[in-house]
Amino acid sequence: MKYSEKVMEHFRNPRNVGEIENPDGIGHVGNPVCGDIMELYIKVENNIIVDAKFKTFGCGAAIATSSMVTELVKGKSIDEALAISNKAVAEALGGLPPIKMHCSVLAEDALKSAIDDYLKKQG
Amino acid sequence: MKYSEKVMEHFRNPRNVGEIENPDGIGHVGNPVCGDIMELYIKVENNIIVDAKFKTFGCGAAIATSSMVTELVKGKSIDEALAISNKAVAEALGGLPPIKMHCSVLAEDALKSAIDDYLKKQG
Amino acid sequence: MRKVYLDHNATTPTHPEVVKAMLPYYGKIYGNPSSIHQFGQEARKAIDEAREKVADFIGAIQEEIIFTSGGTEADNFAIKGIAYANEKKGKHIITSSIEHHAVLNPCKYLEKQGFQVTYLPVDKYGLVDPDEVEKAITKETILITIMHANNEIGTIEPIAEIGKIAKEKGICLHTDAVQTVGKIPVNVNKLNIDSLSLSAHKIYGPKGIGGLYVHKGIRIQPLIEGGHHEKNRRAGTENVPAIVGLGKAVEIAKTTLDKESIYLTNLRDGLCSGIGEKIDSVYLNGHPVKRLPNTLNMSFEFVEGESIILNLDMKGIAVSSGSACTSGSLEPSHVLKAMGVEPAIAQGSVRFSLGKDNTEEDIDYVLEVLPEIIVRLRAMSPLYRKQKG
Amino acid sequence: MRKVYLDHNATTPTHPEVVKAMLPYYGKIYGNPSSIHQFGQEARKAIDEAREKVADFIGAIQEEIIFTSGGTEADNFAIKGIAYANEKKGKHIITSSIEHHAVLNPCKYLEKQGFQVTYLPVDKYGLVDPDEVEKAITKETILITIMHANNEIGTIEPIAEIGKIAKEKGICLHTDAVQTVGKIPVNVNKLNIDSLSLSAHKIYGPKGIGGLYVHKGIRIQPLIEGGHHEKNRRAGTENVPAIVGLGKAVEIAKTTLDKESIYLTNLRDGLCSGIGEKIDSVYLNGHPVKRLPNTLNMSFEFVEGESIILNLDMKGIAVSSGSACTSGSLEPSHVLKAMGVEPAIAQGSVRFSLGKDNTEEDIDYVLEVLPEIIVRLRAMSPLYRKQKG
Ligand SMILES: Cc1ncc(COP(=O)(O)O)c(C=O)c1O
Ligand SMILES: Cc1ncc(COP(=O)(O)O)c(C=O)c1O
Ligand code: FES
Ligand code: FES
Repeated sequence: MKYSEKVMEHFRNPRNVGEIENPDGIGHVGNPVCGDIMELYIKVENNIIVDAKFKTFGCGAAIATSSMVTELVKGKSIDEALAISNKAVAEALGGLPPIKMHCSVLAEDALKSAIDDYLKKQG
Repeated sequence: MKYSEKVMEHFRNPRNVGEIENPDGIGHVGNPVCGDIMELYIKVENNIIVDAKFKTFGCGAAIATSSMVTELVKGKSIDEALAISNKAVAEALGGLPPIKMHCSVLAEDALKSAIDDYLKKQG
Repeated sequence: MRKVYLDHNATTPTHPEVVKAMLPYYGKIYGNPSSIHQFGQEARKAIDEAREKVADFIGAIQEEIIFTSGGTEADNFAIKGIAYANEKKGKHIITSSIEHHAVLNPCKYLEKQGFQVTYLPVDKYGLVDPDEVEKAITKETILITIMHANNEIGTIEPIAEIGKIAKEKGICLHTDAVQTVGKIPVNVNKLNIDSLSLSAHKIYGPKGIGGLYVHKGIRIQPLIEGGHHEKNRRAGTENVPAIVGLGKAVEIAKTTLDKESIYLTNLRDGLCSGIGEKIDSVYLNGHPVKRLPNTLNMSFEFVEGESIILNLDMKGIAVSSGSACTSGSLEPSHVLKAMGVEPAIAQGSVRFSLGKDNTEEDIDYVLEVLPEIIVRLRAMSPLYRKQKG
Repeated sequence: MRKVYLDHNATTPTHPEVVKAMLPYYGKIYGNPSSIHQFGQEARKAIDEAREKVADFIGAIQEEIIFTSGGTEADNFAIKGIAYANEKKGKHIITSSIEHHAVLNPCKYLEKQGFQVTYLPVDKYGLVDPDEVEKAITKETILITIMHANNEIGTIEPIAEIGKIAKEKGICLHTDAVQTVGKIPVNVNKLNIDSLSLSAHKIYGPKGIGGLYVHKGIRIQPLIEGGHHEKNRRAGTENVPAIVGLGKAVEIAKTTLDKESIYLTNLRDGLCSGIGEKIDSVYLNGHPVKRLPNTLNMSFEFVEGESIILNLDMKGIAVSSGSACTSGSLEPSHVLKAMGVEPAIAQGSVRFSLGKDNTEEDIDYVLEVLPEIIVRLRAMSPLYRKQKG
């Protein structure tokens, strides 16, 4: 098990850590096996995600994928954001060790969950 | 498995190698497991073993015990010779590795067989 | 950057004197100990001497020591070997829920083969209760296997007491002493045990060599068969240099053990109290006193272990979460779980395992960088905010 | 006294470059490869590189190589592991009667567990007939295990042909290549095999390390269980220095194999014809051509092997009778017996196994002292006299 340089870079300097006050959507997910937890906040304007922040209690990959998914999502439309898969996140990080692929699933889930929350609030 | 110094000494310089012409008794024995073969010749005068020689096809211990048993037996009466056990031969050699104890049995058997032969010839 | 290795329960550097003792057996005295010629007999002599040292160190006799490729093989050999050799007497095994996987997995394997295994619980310190052992014994019980000290938390089990019970009932007791032989005094007679696993690389010996003590008369079936090595109990050309290295490692441990254990206890307790002073919401995992002198397992609430380890690693500090061998697994430590530690807190556990070359300065350095790391990670943690909120 | 080591099939001195490659992994890069910190990752890198070298050397891919504690463990692992993992398909195994005990004993063990084992005969050269293999196959056959070259006589078996048959029938083929990998070209694809054992100490690598090649997709049950090492196929902290040593040994073998095999063939054939010229009633055991370049097994009629060996040893010459591992046994070689060699002649067999450091002078020295020894022992032999008489 060895993390790529990119993963370690995002782990060392995670982007978009924190919370958004009055977010338009919040995703809160956890992995029952490893017990890790991720929270993702989005700000949406005209169907475009203008800001994203996260808080994560988890492994190195969980932190790096949180960081990466917030980066990827910023500036994207809701539809574009929904198309972001865990694989895309992992690839953007230069890959993940096989045993850590599920951490990227957590990031995808957190994003989907935040968008769901946004869409629900939109009614 | 390591031979004692005494075993090696007798192996290096076996005593009484050879045959006796017109022996009073010949013992010929073999071990069916290892396939080793021993021949022991004795010359008897007035119930005393005055000479003993051997020929052996066998392992280091077989050669050393052959050598030792011929040494032990010389000058002994038939009864005394019959009392020489394989243990005595092994002890006289400073012991044998456990797996090689049967080689001393071969020597004892060769001696017994030679005496038998002598006694039989005596009628 | 400063390098501080605090993962000695995972493995240790090989002692320079051990390496020195091993070297002649690579290029000079290289014979096969089974060969009857001089080259072989010199090698045979070397392993006999090492066997004597190991036997002497744990109060056993030479014939009771079987060299193996390490602690894992010794555990597998003991458990499967004793179980199969005695299965006609019964098919029940007693173990604990905090064993190393080198014990747990063979037990699980035997379950599939029709054996019954009782996994005893532990208390919040990780201690097995000898009374529970006694209660678990049935007429079918043929083997009890309880580790001497746990690798993750360092808790030392009451093996001598369990041994007394096993003896009374005439049941075989195996103990995985991979974490104790060389660290605390171990005497097979005082412990009342029939079988014991040890490993060289945890005590400044080489990797890839260990041993199984099997009390005279105990029946055990070989795991690895072939030539007549190790009195027909473990086949394969003997790993002469490594066996010599193991011999040297216990020889050194014999003279340094007492002093080292005081030194490490002090150093470790300094680390523990330093952490307690500088960081809030931390918990000690394991028994406060009945514990290996070198081991400190702490949980840092609201943060996850791997991210602490990676951050410490970026500062040159090597620690682990749980055991090295479980790093391929995602689930939190089965040991902390068995102790009833809350999952979220178990996830924040870090094991510091000290060694003879660690210094006060090493500890100061850890105490300097660790608090910042915890602060930074807590700031990132959704659990921490909720706490404050 | 001159020392001449001619027992390289028993074991070899570790190459100085191998030792040099290993040394850093004792005191400097000592981490546990399972640890996620730098200390661990450096060690991980080293074993990955070694794995790549071993894989490349035999035409396999990295994931197909599992490190073990030696050839014996690899054989046990392969045979028991493949048998158990596939027992639902059938319980019949085919092997030969001249295998190493590391293969024969696991086969005998499996017989006790309800498996059926066919021990194929060999011809007078020690060759297994591929047609016999084909004939022995039943619907129940799940594993064929035939050694690549025999350790006592050096005969090289027609594995590629047997492999073709096994492939057609969809049966797993294991080969014990402990005596061939590093001595003659070995390519797992050309040999059509599914599994192969190798060992470092036969080819100037360290003792206590070997490997099992298992073709992708072949099901195998672990022999040693515990942590997640070797992709869950072989537990135990990896023996990093020895693995690095094995990697280096095959790296060296890759460049020297061709030349060395010509060199050794010449040297050996010189020894063979020298013996033939100077001593009467001698016989070559093994195939005249299909034979390891370094191996010469000869029988000296009327005399017994051990006494020849001891006499040679007193002159500083190390050879063996049969294999080193059978030195604890009294019975004459099962290999020569299977070849139909007369018992008395089998008993007079001596194996000379040459190595890279042997010289013409070594051979001359053997040819100088050996005839006298044979004369002396024959004079002592009751069989010789009868011959003459
Ligand atoms: C308690 C315990 N048992 C067994 C083992 C396995 O020992 P080895 O790494 O020598 O196979 C270890 C360490 O890995 C251990 O800590
Ligand atoms: C053909 C063969 N198989 C297996 C082995 C066993 O290998 P190891 O000594 O590495 O256990 C040997 C040598 O001892 C051998 O010659
Ligand atoms: S291990 Fe759980 S998210 Fe990475
Ligand atoms: S081995 Fe047969 S007599 Fe010694």
